[in-house]
Amino acid sequence: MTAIACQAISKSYGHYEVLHDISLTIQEGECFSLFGPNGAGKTTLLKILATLQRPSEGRYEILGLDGLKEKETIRANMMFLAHGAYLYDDLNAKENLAFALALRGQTPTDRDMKLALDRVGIGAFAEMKIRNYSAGMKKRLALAKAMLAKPKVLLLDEPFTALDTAGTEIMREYIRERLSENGAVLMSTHDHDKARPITSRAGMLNQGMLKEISLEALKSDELF
Amino acid sequence: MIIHRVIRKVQRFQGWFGGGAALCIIAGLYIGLIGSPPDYYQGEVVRIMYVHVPLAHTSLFAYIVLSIGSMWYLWKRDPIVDNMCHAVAAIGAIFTTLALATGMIWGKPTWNTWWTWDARLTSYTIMLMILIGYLMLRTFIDDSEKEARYAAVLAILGLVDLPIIHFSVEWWRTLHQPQSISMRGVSISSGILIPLMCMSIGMSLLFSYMLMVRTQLLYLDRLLHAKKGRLMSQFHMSKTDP
Amino acid sequence: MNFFNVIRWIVWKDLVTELRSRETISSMVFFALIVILIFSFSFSMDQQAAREVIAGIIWVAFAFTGIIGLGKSFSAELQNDCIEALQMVPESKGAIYLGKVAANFLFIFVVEILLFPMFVIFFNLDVVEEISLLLLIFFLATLGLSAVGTLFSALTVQIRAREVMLPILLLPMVVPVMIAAVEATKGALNGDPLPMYSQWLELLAIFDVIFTVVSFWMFEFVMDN
Amino acid sequence: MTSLYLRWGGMLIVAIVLTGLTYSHYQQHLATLSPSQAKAQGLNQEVRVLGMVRGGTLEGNVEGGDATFALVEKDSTISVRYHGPPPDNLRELKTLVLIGKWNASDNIFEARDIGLVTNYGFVVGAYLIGLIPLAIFLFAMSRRVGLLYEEIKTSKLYQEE
Repeated sequence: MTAIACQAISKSYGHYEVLHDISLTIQEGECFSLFGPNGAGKTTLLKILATLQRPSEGRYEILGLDGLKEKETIRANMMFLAHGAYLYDDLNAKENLAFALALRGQTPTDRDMKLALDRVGIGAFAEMKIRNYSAGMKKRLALAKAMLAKPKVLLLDEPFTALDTAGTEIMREYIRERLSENGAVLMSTHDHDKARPITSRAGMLNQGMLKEISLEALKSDELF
Repeated sequence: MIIHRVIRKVQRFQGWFGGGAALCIIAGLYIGLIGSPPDYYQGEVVRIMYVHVPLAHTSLFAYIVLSIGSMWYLWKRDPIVDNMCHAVAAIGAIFTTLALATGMIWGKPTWNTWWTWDARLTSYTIMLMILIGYLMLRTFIDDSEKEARYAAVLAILGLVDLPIIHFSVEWWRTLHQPQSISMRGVSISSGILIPLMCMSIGMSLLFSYMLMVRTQLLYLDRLLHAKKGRLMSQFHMSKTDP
Repeated sequence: MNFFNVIRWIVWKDLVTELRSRETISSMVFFALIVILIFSFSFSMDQQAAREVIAGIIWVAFAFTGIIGLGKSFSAELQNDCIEALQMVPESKGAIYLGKVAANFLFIFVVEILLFPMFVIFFNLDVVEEISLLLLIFFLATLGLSAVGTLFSALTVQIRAREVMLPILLLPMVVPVMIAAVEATKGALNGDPLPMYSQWLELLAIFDVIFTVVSFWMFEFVMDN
Repeated sequence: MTSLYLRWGGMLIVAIVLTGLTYSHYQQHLATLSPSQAKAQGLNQEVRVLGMVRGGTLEGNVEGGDATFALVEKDSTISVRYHGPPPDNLRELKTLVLIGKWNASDNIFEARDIGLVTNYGFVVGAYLIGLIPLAIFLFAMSRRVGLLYEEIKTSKLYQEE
C-alpha cells in the first residue's frame, strides 16, 4: 500500500520558489532518503508532508488520506522528528514524554517510558531537566518519543546530526524496526554513509527539483 | 471557480466603473460647490459634508468588503480573493484617513474644535488602527499563504469588534460629555440630498474602480515574481546540473 | 475524551514550567511595580484626585503587564520548536486555545491579585466593602484580555517583529474591555450603587463570550494551515 | 500607457475648469467687501459687507427685524439700518455678513438680510485634502499596472498557460 504520495507540489516563499513540481511515491516498508545541499528545500518538503505547511500548488496523500483535508487522522498516524526536538526545557525527560504522547492521545505507562529511555541510552537522566541536556541527548529523547508513539509514517529531518556512533546505531535500529512493521520512513540527510545501510530508495533534491537516484550511484561519491 | 468567472466578468466593465465614477464625482462637485444653496445654519461649510460623508460611508463599506473577502478566503483559500483583501485594506485605510481628516476640518467651524471623542470619530480611528495593523502584519510574514491566513483572521476579529467598540465608546461618551456636541440642524433637504447622492454614488464607483485596479496590480505583481522566481531556480538548476 | 485531556495537559504543562522557572509571573510583577512607581511620580495626588484617575492607572498597568505575560505564553513554545508539535496535535486546535487561555488567565489574574494591594497602599484607597465586586470586574476583564490576547500571541509569535506586533494588534481590539473595566472600577472605588455601572459588567461579560467563541474558531486558522 | 496619460490629462483639464467655475462663482455671489469698500462701491448695486457689530450701538426692535447699529472692520465704520426678516444672530460684537445697498443720501447702509460668515478656507481645505490624495493614489496604481503589463510582455516571462 502507498504510504506517501505527492503530486506536483510547489512551494514559494515570497518571490522565491523553494520547491518546484515535486512528485514522489513511497510504499509501506520503504525507507526513502532525501539528499541535497543546504537550502535545497528538504526541510520544506518534510514540513509540508508533516502537515505543518500548505503547499502553494499540488496535493498529497498520506496513507491514502488527503493531506489538506484529513489532517487530524494523518497526524495521529505520523511522526515528524524535526530539527528542533520539541522538548520543554523546564520539564524532565519523563514529563516531556508523557506530555508529548498525551497530546497525541496516547498514555504510556511509567514502565514503557523507562524502557524506551533505557533503549536510547538516557535512562539514567530520566529525572533531569531538559535544560541541562546536550544536543545528542535531546535527539535521543526525541527518538524515545517516536518509539513510544509507534507511527505508521515516520518523517526524519537530519536524523544523524548530533548523534554519536552508538546513537546512530540506535536510530538505524529503530528505523529498521519500523520498516519491518510495515511502516514507511522518509528522511532527509546529507550523510550518505550513515544513511546507506537502511536506504531502500534515494532522491536528490536540488534547487527545488527532485530527481530519483539509484543506490549504486549513492555508493560512489561523485554525486556529492 | 465561480469567483474567477465573476471577477473576470466584472473586470470587463472596469472602464465603465471608472468613467461612471468620474462623471458622478464631477457632477457632484459641480452641484455641491456651485449649484446647491448654503445651509441655513451651517452656511457654506455644509459643502464639506458632500465630500466627508461619502468618504466615511465608503470606508465602512471597504471594511465590510474586507471581512467578507477574508471569510471567503478562509473558506476557499483562493489567492485572488486574498489579493482583493490586501487591496481593499490599503484603499480602506486611505478612505478612512481622508474621512477623518475632512471630518476634523468640518468639526472646526461647526463645533469649534478639531477633535472630539465622539463615538463615530473614535470608532473610525480604531478602525483605522486595525487596518494599519492589518497592513503592517502583512509585511512581516514571508510565506504568502500564512500571510493571507493571518490577515484574514485579524480582519474577521476586527469585524466582530467594531460594533462592540462603537457601543462602548457611545456609552462612555454619554457619561462624560452629555450631548453638548451633536450634529444640529442638518435637515436633509433636497438641496443637500442631490449632491450628496451624486458624490456617494461616485465615491462607491471610484472605490470599486480602485479596488479592481489594485487587485489587478497585486495579482500582476505576484504573477511576475512567481515567474521570475521560477526562472531563477531553473537558471540555477541549469548551472549546477552537469 | 481527548479534547479535554489536551486542555488539561496544556494547563498542567504551563503551570509546572511556570512553577519551576517563575519567569512569567515574576517579570510581570516587577514590570507592573515599576509602572506603578512611575505613575505615582507623574501624578502627585491627594486621595480625591487619586479616585478620579486611579482606575485608569490600574488598568493601564494591568494591560501592559498582561501583554508581557501573553507574549511569553507563546514565545515559550519557540524553545526547541515546540510550537510545531502543538500544530501537529491530532485534535481540534481549540483544545490548545482553551488550555492556553486558562493558563494565561490564571497568570494575569494572580499578578493582578498580587498587585492590587500595592495600589491600595500607594494611593491610599479604601476598598474593604467593594472587594468582591472588584474581584468580579478583574475576573471578567482579565478573561476578555486573555481570550483575545492568547489568539494574538499565537499569531504574532510566528511572524517577524513579534514583540512590536502583539501590542499593536491587541490594544485596539481590547478597547471595549479597557473602557468597561476602567468605568466599572471607578464606580466600585467611588462606592457608587451597582446599577450605576452594572452595564459595564454586562458589556464585559458579552465581550468575553463573543470573543472566546470567535477566537476559539479562529485559532484553528492561526495554528493550522 | 499613452491612453492612461491622455485620460488623466482630460481629468486634469476638467478639474481645472471646475476650479475656475467655482472660483468665479464665489467671487460673484459670496465675496464680501469691507465697510469702506462698500461706501466706495456704486449706489444701486447690492453688495455683501463683512464686519463686526460695534458694542453699544445696537438699537431698535431687534427681534422684530428692525435695527440700527454701527458696523466696524479694522478702522473703517459705517452706520447700518437693518430692515428684513427677524434675525437670530444679530448681537453686539458679532461678526456677520450684511446684504444690502449703500444709501448715499442718508450716508447709511440699508441691509435687507444677514448672512453667515463664510469659511472658504475650511471648504477648500476639505475638498483638496479629500480628493487630491485619492487622485494621486489612483494615478500611481493605474500607472504601475500599465508598467507591470509592459514588463511582463517585454521580459518574455509571459506565456499563455
